[in-house]
Formats: sequence, structure tokens, C-alpha cells
Amino acid sequence: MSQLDELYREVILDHYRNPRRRGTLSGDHLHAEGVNPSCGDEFSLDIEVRDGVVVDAAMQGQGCSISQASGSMMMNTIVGKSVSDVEDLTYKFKLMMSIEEGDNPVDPDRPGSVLGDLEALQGVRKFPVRIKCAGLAWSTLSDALQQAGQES
Amino acid sequence: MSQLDELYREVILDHYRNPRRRGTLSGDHLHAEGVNPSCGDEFSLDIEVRDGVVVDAAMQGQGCSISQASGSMMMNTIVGKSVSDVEDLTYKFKLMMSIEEGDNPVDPDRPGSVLGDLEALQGVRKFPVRIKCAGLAWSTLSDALQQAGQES
Amino acid sequence: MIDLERLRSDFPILSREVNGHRLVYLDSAATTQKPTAVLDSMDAYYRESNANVHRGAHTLSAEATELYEGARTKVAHFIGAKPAQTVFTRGTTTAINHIAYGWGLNHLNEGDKIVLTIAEHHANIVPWQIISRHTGAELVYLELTDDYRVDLNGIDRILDDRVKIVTFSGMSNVTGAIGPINLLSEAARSVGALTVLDGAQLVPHHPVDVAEFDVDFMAFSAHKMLGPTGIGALWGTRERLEEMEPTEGGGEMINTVDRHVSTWAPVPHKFEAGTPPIAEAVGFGAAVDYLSAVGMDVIAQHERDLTRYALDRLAEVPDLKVYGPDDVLLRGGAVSFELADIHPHDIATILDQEGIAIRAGHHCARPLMQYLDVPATARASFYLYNIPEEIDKLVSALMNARRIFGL
Amino acid sequence: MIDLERLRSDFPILSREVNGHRLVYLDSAATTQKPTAVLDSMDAYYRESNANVHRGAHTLSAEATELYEGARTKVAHFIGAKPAQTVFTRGTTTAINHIAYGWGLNHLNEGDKIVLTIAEHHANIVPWQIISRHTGAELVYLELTDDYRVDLNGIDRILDDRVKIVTFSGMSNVTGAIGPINLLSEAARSVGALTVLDGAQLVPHHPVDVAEFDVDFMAFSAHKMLGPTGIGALWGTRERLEEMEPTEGGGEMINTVDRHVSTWAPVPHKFEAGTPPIAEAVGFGAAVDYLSAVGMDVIAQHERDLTRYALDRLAEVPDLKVYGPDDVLLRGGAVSFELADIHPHDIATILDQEGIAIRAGHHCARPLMQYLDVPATARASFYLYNIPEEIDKLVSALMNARRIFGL
Ligand SMILES: Cc1ncc(COP(=O)(O)O)c(C=O)c1O
Ligand SMILES: Cc1ncc(COP(=O)(O)O)c(C=O)c1O
Repeated sequence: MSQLDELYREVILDHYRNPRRRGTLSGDHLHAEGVNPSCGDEFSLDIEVRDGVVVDAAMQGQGCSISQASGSMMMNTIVGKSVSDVEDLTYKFKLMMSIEEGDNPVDPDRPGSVLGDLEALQGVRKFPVRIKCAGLAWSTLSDALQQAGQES
Repeated sequence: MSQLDELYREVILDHYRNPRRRGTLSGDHLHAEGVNPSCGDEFSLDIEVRDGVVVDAAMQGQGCSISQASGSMMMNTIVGKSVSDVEDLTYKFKLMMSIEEGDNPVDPDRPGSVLGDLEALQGVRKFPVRIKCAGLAWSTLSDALQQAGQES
Repeated sequence: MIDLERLRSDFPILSREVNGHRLVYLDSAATTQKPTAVLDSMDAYYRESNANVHRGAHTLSAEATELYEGARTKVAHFIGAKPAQTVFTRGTTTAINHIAYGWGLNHLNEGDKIVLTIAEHHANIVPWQIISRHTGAELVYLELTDDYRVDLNGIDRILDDRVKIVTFSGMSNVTGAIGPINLLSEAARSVGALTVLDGAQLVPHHPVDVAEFDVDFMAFSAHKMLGPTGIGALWGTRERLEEMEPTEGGGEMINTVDRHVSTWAPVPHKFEAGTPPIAEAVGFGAAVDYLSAVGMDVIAQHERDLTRYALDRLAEVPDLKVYGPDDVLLRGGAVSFELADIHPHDIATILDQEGIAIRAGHHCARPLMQYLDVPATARASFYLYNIPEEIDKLVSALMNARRIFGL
Repeated sequence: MIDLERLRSDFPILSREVNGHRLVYLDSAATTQKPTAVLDSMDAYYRESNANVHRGAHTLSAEATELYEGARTKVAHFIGAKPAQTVFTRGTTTAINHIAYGWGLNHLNEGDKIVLTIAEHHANIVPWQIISRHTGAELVYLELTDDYRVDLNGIDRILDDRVKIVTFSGMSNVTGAIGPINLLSEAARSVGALTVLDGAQLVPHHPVDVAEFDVDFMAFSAHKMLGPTGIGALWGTRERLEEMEPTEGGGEMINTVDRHVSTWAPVPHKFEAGTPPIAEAVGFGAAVDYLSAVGMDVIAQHERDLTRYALDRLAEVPDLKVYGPDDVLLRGGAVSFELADIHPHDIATILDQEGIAIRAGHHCARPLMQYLDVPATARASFYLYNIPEEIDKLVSALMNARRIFGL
């Protein structure tokens, strides 16, 4: 597979074209927005956290396939997980994206083993300038969870 | 004679150290000030013009030997001359200072023949950056005479 | 006619490989590549004559001053202007800020209007927003026709005597649309408004004689016309430059400095505080020499031919939409497009794998993106060193992008 | 110890002849000469990686961005600072204007005081005069001791709680006097005033760890420390930089831009509107690499030795008076002097005939000239590439000047 085909895997294009959990939440929820000024990508999300568990999530945004697919997959993965599991996942995702391979404690052969679908994003690592695209949703998520931390 | 000795002739050093007509005029007179911001040289002069003739002149200033000697010699030369003779002299002086030798209608072997003492300043032509030092007094004089023109 | 092979060999970077392919540089609207003549002029300056300008009584300083002021003369003559009205700035952005802060801040009042177009670059929007906040003057945008040119319909309604400044780019860095300079400047003149021409894209690509435009100010950048980064120019009419306050204080821009009061040097030095970009000026001078030697008419014609070819070839790519006029007499060689549902950033990544450099994003023109209702566009932009074969490569890489995205 | 012969061969201009003599460059306080490493770094940038930064999704753009931001890291680390607090500007002058306009204009009021020293460069006077005119804040000057250092006597009377800014140079470009940085910043801190350090002469010649000075801002220029023209840096504490308004609007410095409202990018980019001086940043990075490789301690010691030698040799010239401290621990290598009644400009011309470059004039410090009651001074200034033999040449040329003036 060429580096490009590895980057643009079918699952990524599918999430890009059919983003999961698109929309907004109406009840009590956390909200955060992120923007990547150098390319104009935007991402905003609503998450509902009850008893330490993410029970619902919705996102809006526009941008490249990587940023939107990363967001869509992220949204799908976090619902039903506890906040601390989500934080753990965020950490692991960021490690997977880290280009300093030596620093990567995730199994280098199967970094996705803990990340499920998100594994498909590892092709991004070969494209350093695109890593921030993949990270936008995740840093927006961290912002939202930080509010949760401050409120509780 | 070295270029330097030709620049710093005795007559120039004499005018530098013993500037003629230093001071100010008290009666009715024209006044102008000039400054050369790149080196800080300053020159100001008072001239009294009666019936189209420069009858008195006084100067103040500080600066390098070239700017001060040029001013001192100029002051000495213009007193007693008609305004139009002074303008003619100014023109000839500027021609002498012009580094484009081809443009110079003054006798190239004896440009000073019409300039008297001022001839001593022709050594400046070998030092292009110093030409504006020699010119400061003269452009200040032109400023003063322009006022006269506007008044009459 | 340009001997393109010889000309291309003047640009060392064009022989470089990117991702295993020979570089195809289609991002000249962002910044241009430099010929050896420009690089050598700066190198020679540093190796032989480097000194501070206007300051010393020694030989190097005199040489540096002559080179610096000589470069000013070259750049001024390149746009048909006088050196005394040509100010060196850090670039277009700094030049427009000079005008906004130096003129706008001191001459605008609550209720005044600043008219600009929706196609402006942030450099010609943000400074006016700031001045608007300080003065209470209001920003009014002209919008676009169906073929992406400034819409002059209804301009009579917009231009009243509260309009004090009309500011617009000579050529859009997004749509490529040129002008209408004279219509806008006439309209502005008729209500007594001052005109600012953002020449960042115009001056590099078209013969410009500033006397032919009835504008008050023009700004442009060296790095977009074969010159170095770190320098650009602000041209203005004598009267407006005299009216303008300096926006930086320091050495070189003064006449006298006392403890509490200073007086300013005459224009242009009034606007050049501190040690100027000396080597950059030398490189800028060499750049306009290079452009003049090739000939601005020749360059403009080459770009028109190239743009025509590009528009025709891009029309062969299914689902590709160009945002800009189709008539190459009305536009320059900055071609923005979208391709099906492939995000511009993804297009750029796919092209980059074949060594093709284009730009993707909002091109520092977010209000225009919102107006066009797109998040971003892809943009290929051409200059004198580009050749039709590079456009062929662009088109085939776009076809590959379609394949990768399953189209 | 420096291997001076090898080091000098890194500076191509030093082999040049001026008026038939090998160049003796004693004007580094105005601008310094450049080693090949700096010139090559910029040349390589243009030949291999030239592109606009932060903007593209293509390889060149990514490389250019990495080089630009990498240079920021180098320059920041050179002064012991964080890259995020290190803003690239056009030079010291622009940096101080940023502070004056971006902080001063928004935080100063009628009745406030700005304290500065009489030895400041115009770059650290004129911006404050302008801000003073806009805000009504008053300029208060500290004067000098008998040996030309800042006089702290009576500073308690001057520093009251109306003082909002205390601004001073780390080393005077005229007297060469260093400091007193910490005493001034402590005094300022005690009344809650902000401190600005003009580092234009300090940073090039002394090891600087900005964390050791308790100052809020520091400004310096690349061209005075082996780097190119067209770039410098502004360092500030995070808090102060956050408080500062940007003084230029445009691309790169924004987060979002709508028709009427924009938001700013985080520091440092908030202060870097438009295409930055990219190649210049690369050259600046190479310059600090070069300085670090030689070692700032070694450089400072070399200059102290040279300055000691120069002061001793100059003392042999009859009627020569030095304006500056004699203790080389209290001063750097900028040596201003007058010689009998020979005007500095005449001295410079005479020296230039022997290939010796010094500066003559007010050194952009007219208030200091008035305070010293001289129209101008001659100034010889040294850097890492100067050698004692050059000082011998200086002294013998000064003796020749005496002869020419009949002394
Ligand atoms: C002490 C001092 N401050 C400020 C400056 C201004 O630096 P620049 O001209 O690089 O902006 C200089 C140099 O001329 C200087 O010596
Ligand atoms: C139309 C237009 N105006 C202004 C600018 C800003 O130029 P610079 O970044 O050189 O200041 C650009 C380039 O980015 C441009 O294309």
C-alpha cells in the first residue's frame, strides 16, 4: 500500500463522508470549540457526562478528511466510557501520533490494539504536517473535559 | 600632496579654527538654519540685504572642519556682493562640488578662478561623503535668499 | 518569448526533488522562488560592502548607503515612481499598517466609512478593523459578481461623502481577479476619498506604472516578486506621505532629538526608523532588475498563456470548480478551485507526494471564504518560471486524488 | 582562547582592501560583519527550502516553517528564554516600538512617568516621546556619574508610584558603560513599574540569561551579532506579552477574521503579522550558533582584553579624551573619544584613508551629546574578530590626524 493509500484508508473516508454523531446536544452538557488557524479546520463538540461517564456526545465542524474522521471516530469511541478511560484514550492517541517513535510506549506493531477503529489513523504519522489535523478533535475534547474537572 | 593634505589645506584649517563673521545680526535681517542629520552638523546664518546687496552677514554653527570652513569662507565672500552675484556664486560652487566631472562648466583646471578662496575646497571632491558637509552652508544660504525672493 | 529552460536554470530550487519527484512549484502567490542573481547580490553585499547606512564617514558605510539608496531608485523606477516617495517597509502588511495607523488613525472620525472589498487579504482588512475600533469609522464591504469580480453595481449608493478611504487589491490572491483599479479610484475620487491599492499580487505579475492609477498609496512585497523576505515597499503621493505620521520612532527617521521633543526627517526616511533591511533592499533591487530584463509584458503574457492552459486542462477534471473569472484578460495566475468533496488540505497532501506544491486553506481571506461559502480552497499559482508540463502534472495528480477518494 | 586567525578567515569582508589598505573594521557597534556560516545558511534556505511559513501543506512549506520556528528556539535559548516568549521583529527599534505602542499606549495615563537614562539610543527615546504625547505621561531622565555610568543617586526621589515604565540600555553604544541592570530593575519593581531592557549592545557581547535580570521586556537586533539585517527579537514575560496589543494587523497574527471582528493568535504569533523575515530568521539562528560555538564568555573576555589594550594605547595619544568608564568590568568595547579640536567627522575621514572604519557623529544619542556638551564623538568599537594590531593601526592613524591638523 502506498503511503497515501495508507493515509486515506476506507474507514477514514467513510467517517469523513458519514460523520457519526453530528449535531448538538440540548440537555445539560459540556461544550468546547477548537480551530486550527493555519488551515482553517474547525471542530466543536457537546458531551454529556453523568456520574463520571460520557453518556452522549455530538459534534460539528468542517475541515479535512483527517480532522473530521478523527473527530467522528473519537466521538463514537468515547460514548459509554468513563471520563478517566477517555483521558487514558486521549493519552494513548497522542502517543500514537507522536512522531518521536522512541517515545512511544504503545506496541509499535499494533498501536491500535488499544485504540480500536482509531488505529486507522496511524498512517498520519508519515505525514508530520497532518498530525495537527488528527489532533484537533482530541485537544477540543481535552478542553471540554477540563471544564468538567473544574466544575466537579 | 596626498589627498588628505589637499583636503585639509591650511586655509581650511584656518577658517575652521578662526571662523569669520561668527555671531548674529541684530537689525533687520534674513535668517535660516540648516542641519545635516546624518552627522549632526549645524549651521545658521543671518544676512542683511539692502537694495539687492548683502551688506552684512553673521553665522553660528558647529560641525566638521569642512562644513565650518565652507561656511566661514562663504560668509566672507558674499558680503558686499549683489544677491544675483551671490546666487551665481552659489551655482558655481555647487558645480565645483559636483562629482560628475563631465557636467562641470567651470574650468576644470582652475575651477577656483571664479571662486577665490573657496577654491581651496575643491579637495573635497575626492571625498564624496564629505561633499554634503561643504554644501550645508550654501543650502542654508539659498534658504535665506529664497525668503528674500518671497518677501520682495 | 522567454527561453524557459535557460530561465529556469537561474532558479536553483527548481532542480530540487520532493518526495522523489522533481519539484513542481505552484505556490508563487504565497512566495516566489529566487534567481541566483538575487542571492548573489545579497551575498556580495555582505562579503564586500556590509555596513550601516547613512551613518558613517567610512568607505563601507558610503558604499552600503549607495547600494541601499540605489535599490530604492530601482524599485521606484520599476513602478514608475520617484525614490523620494518610495518607502522601504517589511512587506505589504507593514506598508498597509503604516497607512492605517499613520494616516487613518489621525484623519478618521466616528461616522466615517472605510470601503473595501470582500476579496481582500487579511493584511488589507485587519489593520482597518483596528483603526475602525480606535476611531469609530465603519467598514463597508463591496461584494462580488457571479464571475468573482468586484461588483460595482450600487457603488454610487455606497460611496457618499462619509467615505474617507477606499482600499482594494489590484489582483486577488484567491480568485486571481484583476482590478477594477481605475473605476474604483475614480469613484473614490468623486467623493474625495483616499485610495489604497494592495499591489502584493499585481506588481509582481503585471507592468505597473503607478502614475496611471489615480491612487494615493500602493503597497507590495519583495518576496512575491523574486526578492528576499523581510522587505517590501510603500509608495504614496507626496502630499499623503507628508500628512502621514510616522508609526515607528527611532534612529534615522529623525531630524533632531531633544529630551522631550523630536522633529522628523523628510519622507521617505521619516518612515524608516532604525537600521533598515539593507541587504534585503539590495536583493529587492536585483529582483526588479531581473524582472525588467525578462520584461514585465513578456511575463504577463506568459502567465496569461499558462493560466489559459491551466483553466482549460482543469476543466477536464470531473467535479472540479474554479473560483475566479475565466477570461485571462481579467485575471492573473492564481487559480483557486475545489474538487468534488475532497478537502483542499487533502488535495495538497496528495499532490505533495508527487512533488507538486500548491496551497490549501483560507489564503488569509476568511471573509471571502465565508462569502463563497467554502471552508477553504486549493490554489495553484504560476509565475514566469512555470511551464505547461507542470500543469499537466497537476492535472494528473488531481485525477489520482479522485482515485484515492474513490471517485 | 580564540584562534583569531582561523576565526577571522570566517569573515570574508576582513580580507577586503579599502583605499589600498586592508580593512580595519572598528564599527561593530553600528553593525557587525557576517561569517560565511550565516551567509551560507540563508543561501541554502533560498536554494533548497524557500516557501512561505505556517501556510502550506506541501513539503517546502513544512521545511520552511521548521527552519523558521527552529531559529526562534535557537535565539530564545541563546538568551535563556522560551521560544513562545520570543517574538521576531525587524530589529531593536521595532521591538521597542511594539512595547511602546502595544503596551504603553494602552496602559499609560496623564500624570504617569516613564523613566529612562540620558544615555539612551534614539530607538529607546523617540517611541516614548510619541507615547508621552499620546497619553500625557511624562519622560524623566536619569543622568550620569563622572565616569559616565547611570547615576543612581537620588533615584529614590525620582521613582515614585507614578512611574510606570523604567527603560534603559544594557550597554551604551556611546560610552560603552554596562548596566546597572539589576539595580534599576529592582528599583523599578519596588514601585511596581515595568522594565524594558534595550539589549542591542548587551546581547551581542555578553553572556545573557534573561532569567537573571528581573526585567519585563528585552529587545535586540541580529545585525549587531553576526546576523543579517531585517530581523531582531523582542522577549517578554508571558504576562506582559499577553497584556500587549498587537501593533500590526494582517495574516498569521489572527485566529479568526470576520467582516468586522477578528481574534488574535497566541503569543508570539500575535505580534508577527504578515510574511515574516524567514531567511533572516534562519541567518539569525546560524549567528547565535556561531557565537555559542566560540563561547560568549570567551568573546566577552576577548573584548575586555582588547578594550583594555585600546584604552591604554589611546591614553598615549596627546589631547585625546575618552567618554566612558575606564574599568573594563564596567564597560564594553564601544570606545567614544574626542581628539584635540579635530572634529570626529574629520578623524573618520583621515582614518578611512588608511582603511580604518570608525564611526563619527551623534550615534543616535543626541540627548547624550547635549548632556556631554559635545556636538559629536568619534567611536571605535570592537568585536570577536578584532585584534590588537588593529588598535595599533588606529593609534598611529590618530597620530597622523594630529599631524594633518598641524598639532
Ligand atoms: C543601544 C542601542 N539601541 C538600539 C539600537 C537600534 O537598533 P536597530 O537599528 O537595529 O533597530 C542600537 C543600534 O543602533 C543601539 O546601539
Ligand atoms: C493580496 C495580498 N495582500 C497582502 C499580502 C500580504 O503580504 P506580506 O505577507 O508579504 O506582508 C498578500 C500575501 O500574502 C497578498 O496576496
